[in-house]
Amino acid sequence: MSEPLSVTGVRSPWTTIRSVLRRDRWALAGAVTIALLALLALGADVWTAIEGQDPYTYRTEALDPATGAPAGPLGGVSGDHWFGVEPLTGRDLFAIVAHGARTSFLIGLTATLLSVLLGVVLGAAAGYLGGVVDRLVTWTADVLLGFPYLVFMIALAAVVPAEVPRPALLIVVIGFFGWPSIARIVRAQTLTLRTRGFVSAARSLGAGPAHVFRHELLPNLWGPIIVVSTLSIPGKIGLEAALSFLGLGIPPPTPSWGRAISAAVDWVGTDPMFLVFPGAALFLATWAFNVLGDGLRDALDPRTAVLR
Amino acid sequence: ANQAPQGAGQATATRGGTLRILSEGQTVNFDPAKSGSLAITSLGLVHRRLTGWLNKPGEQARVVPDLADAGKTDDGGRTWTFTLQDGLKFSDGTPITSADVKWGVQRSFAPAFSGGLGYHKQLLEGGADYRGPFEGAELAGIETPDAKTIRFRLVRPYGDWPWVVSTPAFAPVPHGKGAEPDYSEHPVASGPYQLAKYQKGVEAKLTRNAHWDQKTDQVRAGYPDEIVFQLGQDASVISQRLSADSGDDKTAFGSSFVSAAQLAQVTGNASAKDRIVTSKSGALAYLALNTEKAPLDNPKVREAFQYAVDKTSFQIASAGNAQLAGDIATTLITEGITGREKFDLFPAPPAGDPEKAKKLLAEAGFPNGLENLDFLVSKTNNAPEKAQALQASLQRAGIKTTIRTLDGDAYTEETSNSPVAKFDLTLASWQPDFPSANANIQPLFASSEIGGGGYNLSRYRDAEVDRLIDEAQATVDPDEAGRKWAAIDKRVLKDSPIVPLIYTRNSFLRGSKVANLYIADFPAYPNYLQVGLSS
Amino acid sequence: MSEPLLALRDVTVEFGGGRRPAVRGVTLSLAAGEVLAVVGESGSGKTVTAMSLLRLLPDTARLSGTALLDGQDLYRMSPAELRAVRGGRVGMVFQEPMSALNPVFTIGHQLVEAVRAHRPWGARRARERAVELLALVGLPDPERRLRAYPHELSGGQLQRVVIAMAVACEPALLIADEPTTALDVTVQAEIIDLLRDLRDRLDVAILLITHDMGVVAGLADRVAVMKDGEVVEQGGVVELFARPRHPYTRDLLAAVVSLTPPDGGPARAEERSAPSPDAALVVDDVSVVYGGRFGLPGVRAVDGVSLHVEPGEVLGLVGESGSGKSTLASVITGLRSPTSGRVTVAGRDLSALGRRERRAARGRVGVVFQDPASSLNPRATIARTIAEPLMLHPRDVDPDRRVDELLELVRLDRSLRDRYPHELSGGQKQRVGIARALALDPALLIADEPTSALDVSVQAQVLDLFRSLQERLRFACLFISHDLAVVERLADRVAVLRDGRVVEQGPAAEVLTRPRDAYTARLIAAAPVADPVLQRERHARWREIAG
Amino acid sequence: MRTAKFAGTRIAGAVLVLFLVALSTYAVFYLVPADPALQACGRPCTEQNLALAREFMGYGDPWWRQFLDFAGGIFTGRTFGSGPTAIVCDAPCFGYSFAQNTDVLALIGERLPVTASLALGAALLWLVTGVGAGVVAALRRGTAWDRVALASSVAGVSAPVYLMGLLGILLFGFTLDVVPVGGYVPFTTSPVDWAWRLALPWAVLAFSHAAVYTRLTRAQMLDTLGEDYIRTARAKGLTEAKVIGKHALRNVLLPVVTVFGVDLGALLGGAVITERVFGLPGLGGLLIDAVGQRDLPLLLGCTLFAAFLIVTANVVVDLCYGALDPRARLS
Ligand SMILES: Nc1ncnc2c1ncn2[C@@H]1O[C@H](COP(=O)(O)OP(=O)(O)OP(=O)(O)O)[C@@H](O)[C@H]1O
Ligand SMILES: Nc1ncnc2c1ncn2[C@@H]1O[C@H](COP(=O)(O)OP(=O)(O)OP(=O)(O)O)[C@@H](O)[C@H]1O
Ligand SMILES: [Mg+2]
Ligand SMILES: [Mg+2]
Ligand code: NI
Repeated sequence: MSEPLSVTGVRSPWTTIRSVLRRDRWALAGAVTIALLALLALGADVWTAIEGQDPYTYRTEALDPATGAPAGPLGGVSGDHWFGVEPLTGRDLFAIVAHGARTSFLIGLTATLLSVLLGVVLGAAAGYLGGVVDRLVTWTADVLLGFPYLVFMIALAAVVPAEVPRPALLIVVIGFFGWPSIARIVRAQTLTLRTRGFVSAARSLGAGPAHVFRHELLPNLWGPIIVVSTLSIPGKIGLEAALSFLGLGIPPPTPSWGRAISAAVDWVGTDPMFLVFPGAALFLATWAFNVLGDGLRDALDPRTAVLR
Repeated sequence: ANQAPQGAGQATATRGGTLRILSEGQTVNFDPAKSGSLAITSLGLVHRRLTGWLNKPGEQARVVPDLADAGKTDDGGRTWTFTLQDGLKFSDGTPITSADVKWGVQRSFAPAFSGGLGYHKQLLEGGADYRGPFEGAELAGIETPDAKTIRFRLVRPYGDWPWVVSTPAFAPVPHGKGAEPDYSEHPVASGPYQLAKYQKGVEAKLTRNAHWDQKTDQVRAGYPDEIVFQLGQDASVISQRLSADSGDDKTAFGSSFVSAAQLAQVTGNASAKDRIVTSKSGALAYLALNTEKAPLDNPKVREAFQYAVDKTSFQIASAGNAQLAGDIATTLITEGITGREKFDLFPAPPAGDPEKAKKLLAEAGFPNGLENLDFLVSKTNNAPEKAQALQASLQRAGIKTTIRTLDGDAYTEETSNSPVAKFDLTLASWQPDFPSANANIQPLFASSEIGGGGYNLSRYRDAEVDRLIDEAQATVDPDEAGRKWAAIDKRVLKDSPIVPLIYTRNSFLRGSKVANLYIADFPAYPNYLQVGLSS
Repeated sequence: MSEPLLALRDVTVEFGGGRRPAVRGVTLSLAAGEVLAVVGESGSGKTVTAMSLLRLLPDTARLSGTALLDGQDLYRMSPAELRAVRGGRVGMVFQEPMSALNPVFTIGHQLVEAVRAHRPWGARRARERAVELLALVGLPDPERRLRAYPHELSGGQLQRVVIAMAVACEPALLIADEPTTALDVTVQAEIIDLLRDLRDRLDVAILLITHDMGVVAGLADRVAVMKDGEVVEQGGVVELFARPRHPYTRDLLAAVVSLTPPDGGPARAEERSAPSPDAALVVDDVSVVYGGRFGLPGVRAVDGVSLHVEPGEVLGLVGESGSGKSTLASVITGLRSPTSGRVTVAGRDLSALGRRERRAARGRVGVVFQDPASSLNPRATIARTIAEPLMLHPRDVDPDRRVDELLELVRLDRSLRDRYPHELSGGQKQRVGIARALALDPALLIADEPTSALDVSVQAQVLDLFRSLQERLRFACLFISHDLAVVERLADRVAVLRDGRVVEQGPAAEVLTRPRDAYTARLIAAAPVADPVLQRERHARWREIAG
Repeated sequence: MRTAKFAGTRIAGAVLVLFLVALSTYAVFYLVPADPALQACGRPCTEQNLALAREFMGYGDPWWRQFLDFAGGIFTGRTFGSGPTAIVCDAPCFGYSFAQNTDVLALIGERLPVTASLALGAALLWLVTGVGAGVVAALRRGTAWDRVALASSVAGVSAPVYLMGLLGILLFGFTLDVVPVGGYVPFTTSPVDWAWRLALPWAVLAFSHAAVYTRLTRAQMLDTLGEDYIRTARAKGLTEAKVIGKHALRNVLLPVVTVFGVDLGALLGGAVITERVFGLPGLGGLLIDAVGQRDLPLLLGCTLFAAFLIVTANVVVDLCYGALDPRARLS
């Protein structure tokens, strides 16, 4: 449907975001963090060039010859290695985090987007239309939730030809397995919403399911959607790492946060900084999306919008 | 039968106490037919075999009598006769006879009990289509003229047969018993311990077998009164617990390797550092080159790899430093094995010689290096990390690879089971099942071991080598056989089907009261049979 | 004069955002046993003033001035003190009963809770009291109603529940915000009786907010008139009705429509016109049964109703609360399918149409819902809500201009365009609903109590508008209302519904002046008139008939 | 009546779902390029040995045949092999694990109490803390409370469970030495030990799960607090605790209950990592072993069981909707 109603109160998402940023300091902080991380990802080559490192070169001379842990305090942080180096390889940790941001943002965000999209549409359809649609969606969701996806991934890794671009494959797989839980939440909310007066009002005007979904249900579903999707980002980034090990992910040595973190867990005792840097990056990204999400949620809810 | 205690600062083992073994696995298998266990680890505590291993640090492993003597052949290795000792008894008090040993071997042929080491299956006469004793048939290749004598007739002369009878299938099973699938949960013991309690995923508890007689056994010390396997433990947690060394954990040791990260942590802990037990040598880690696929079908190209790899960075990636990772490997036969000769056909500094590799590649017609080689690795055992180290070092010589990770089984399927192999390179390691050069070389380079579950990952096929292997296998005299194997070692490496990387050392961690936990030159595992507790 | 029970001094309420204060300098007082009626323009700040007393306004509201209850300032009470007052000393009836109750608890539960909040009673005793309260507000079959959820009750029934809740703990002050809007005149009369009884028996003071001058005339001792956030005039009810001083008060009183008194002629004979072939709406023998829960028998809310509305005709549908009016409307609008029977709109059975045609047909039917609060999307601005029909059925008009035009039609200020429903008064919301229904120039309009929350002046304007629109556009209309005077003014024909059945229908003038059915006669007798003296007499007479 | 019919459709649906899960597991399993018989082939493995093992385990037939055999086994029981070594699995036979030498149902039955103790305890903990924190965050919106709740939620979802477990063990197990590390004591043996040993795993699992509950509760609570009926509840003079804890919370719970159903169902199917780190012999370890060893019967058993739990949880959740929100009752 075209959008002729500029003046009728539906603000474009950008206007909403801009007004949120103007009013809400925390949301602003979140947005700035996201922007910085995005900048880190996009300019990874530039930053690492400035630093004089790259994420692939082994620098065993930067390691403690006795243990293979980084030489020097704080995981080998120095002017040469801003975040120190990776144990056992001596690869530059800053370069890994910066380049890893690309992989992780790409996978984490797009996969989240995909599962949210599927989950919201299917969940709302199930809750609103009921009957056969509802049953089909719930059953499919149940099958997917109960499905031994680990086995499936192993099978997929071996079956999908190497030509298929891995990032796309990852996004589709992670996105696809992520929708059922979102769909169930959206369905639950929709069941309550569909009996509300304003939904009846729209229906009596001849609004079809698509219109009801877009204009009546969706604005009232933002709360849970934002919560679930922003919180699912770290899980998806972690899943990317897990799948990399099964052969579905981005093949090493391309850096990714998830892979760095799972490698770092073993080193917490000896080299905590190896966990701290990529971990902090992941935490920051998630946190930033959450505060921004909160800000948006509040802005989208007219009853709380004027507060603060 | 008592070994001098080995390993830094270990006290002398005394009799008694409860030894704990912390294990990652959910199960331990005490069914001799289904077990692939080495002669000196868990299964050996419960079951004796015809022969045993005597392995001491600094010495080459020897085959020694266990239930029987070390075997005799009078026709050049086709027929082997073993005589059981006197006074052997099962844990139920019945005497162990040659019929029980025969029954055990036959039982390993039953489809219901497959899965264990099966070197004997192709060698014994009539073994090819024997389906086990439970339907009444007997295996033609085994004779038991009397209760103490057992004679094996083989399809071809096989010098290593005394080693073969040290594998689990040669443990006795009371004649007529063991038809039930869960025999492993209540086996009739012949060793110093019997299985008292078994809970999958939780624990297996061994208590003394009153009918085991120390005097008849020269490979088992039988120090502890009880041995408890704690199952399903996480590797990191095991190493945390053992470094903390509190309570019961003082009398425990971990059965899995301590990883590089854990080593780094333990090294920082003075008290725990002394309790690391590292093998002197171990499995051969190697880079297999697919000799069937261009451009690696060209020996010259393969030779370039010998120089391109940086074995130091591989060592660091494996264990953090060269010391813990293991020495650089240049031969196929591993340390501690009779006949091993040390040589280096491709001398280069430890970090490799990329320039030489480039030169070789140019000579082979690849002046710009190699592009896009498929480097397949299993996701287990930190292989992806190690592969990255190799990838980075190959890159220096202009060899560009793409790592492809696969889940353990999918990996095995593609590398050892499928008739054709898509990969160019793969990372592997091999530890022989018994201490003979035969077990080092034949499984990896005989053309019969390509595909179909075999381990000839580089798909090396050379008629002359095959012939030499057959010849060496037929040699009965160990020293003569050793010389033959050493010659094969050189012969194979000349073709560069693999790049030997290191002899991986394995490190284990023990509690402060565990004594006599040592690792001989072969295999790179502690000898469970000798471990005890200090008082 | 004795110390007043409640004294407001200079109360001002502001909602941020640089808007004009919603309430400005209101000063009022109320003695025990006194009934003060607050009347005035829709949106003039009546509800805001009332809610400020219990500090129930959203956090955006800033209060100033003092509101003394028994000499204690409500605006400065501690939370604990406030809690004791809320529901204890002061009971409150909310304007929009349909959204005032928690949808997930039963009526009984919510009533019992109100009782137990201030009485140290056991569950059983509180439950007995709840039954008693429901009986008190005239809800039939109270035992069963206790187990009903709010969505299972009609608007009027809910209103009575809300009243029951407010009086549960016999408050000293009852704030009643439009307590009778959704009630038919007979029930309304009973409620007024109840309130009066409370006042007489317990000396309860009542702050009554209403648009219904009849109710004011019948119940109030004093009247305060509000306009634009200020009290423009206050005084004794007789005095004020007789000699209004402020021009706005005069306008207000002039705008009151009253029912033509029955002419005492003989009852008409039953007549039942057959629908013409091109009737705008034909309802043919429709029944609706609500399924019972947990094996309880269902409710037959509509029982074999046949109606028709000709093009350009207004059919008034009156009847007591819970008689099935809204249910019938929901069937006609296609929101609920009838258990049996058939509905044809403009000659076509909507349920038999294809999706596209049905959609188009829906565009020709405008609907005003009974509960303005819940029929507006809380996340949509007023302008978007009004423009929604235009989005669904794009017309050749600039939606923006059309929205302004519609706002103008229903006498809403343009500045409300970008507000959200919760920022509007009850009457404003109702007018938004009307604007939305008129957006597409419908051929058939279903209006469920469209003016119940409007003050008489606005109501008069809206009715005028209705009339003129109707004359101009000749749309057919099913007009559901409890207000007989309004129905008389607007409707060509009237149908009277009782217990889901049509008891009488015919030309408006005749049915309302010469009712055939006894129930209709009682309805007419109960209709209040906006004259304090007359109304009190009438009420006494009605009591005789009813009793 | 209607409830009965609803339950009927749901149960029929559940059976269908289980059937589909089983079928797709079978189908997928045959996509995996790994031969389960390879595990039973031994070393050195020969073609002949492999074929024998395959035949004995019943992996010789096409997959759909095997599936039918499996499905039939549930009703009639199954026998593998023949003669004295035959393995008999009585009906209802959900398969027999050759790797573990046990009937799959018995294996699951053995492990379930551990996983159930772990999952239910943790679930209770996170439900209470998660929802509690969400309520506080909503009521104190924009304050330090809210920020702390957000930050710890994000930490909870960002930190790998594995890491939390290790750090927990290190801190509470060794450094402070307040809780015993690892192992499981059945409730029936000693309830105190049971709880004491599970305390740390519960905390770790709860911390990683609570985030969604905190955030969902907060968002829904903010929505709900604007409703008119909250105003009514206040006007009745209810305590704030009642207004929030009852009137608002009940309306907030719908999405929370949904997530809870999904989470709990999934968790009961095996909290793999937590069980592993804390050495708890639960279903998770069983499942991982089954995947690792390509133990199809066990894998299928675990999968079906997990699916069963998920479906059951979802049916219960659907029934709860009705109880929680009468308007959501399916019509
Ligand atoms: N939460 C709010 N935010 C902003 N403005 C509000 C809010 N609530 C009410 N208003 C505005 O305050 C004014 C007074 O509203 P109030 O509800 O008191 O009117 P009222 O006199 O009760 O009218 P009605 O008879 O229509 O119910 C109106 O203009 C309304 O739009
Ligand atoms: N969802 C439902 N479930 C069960 N009963 C219901 C339901 N909705 C309405 N009812 C009952 O149906 C009857 C008719 O309700 P309806 O809303 O049509 O009344 P109404 O004539 O519009 O009354 P009012 O003037 O009070 O709004 C009432 O008794 C009501 O309790
Ligand atoms: Mg009002
Ligand atoms: Mg109604
Ligand atoms: Ni009225």
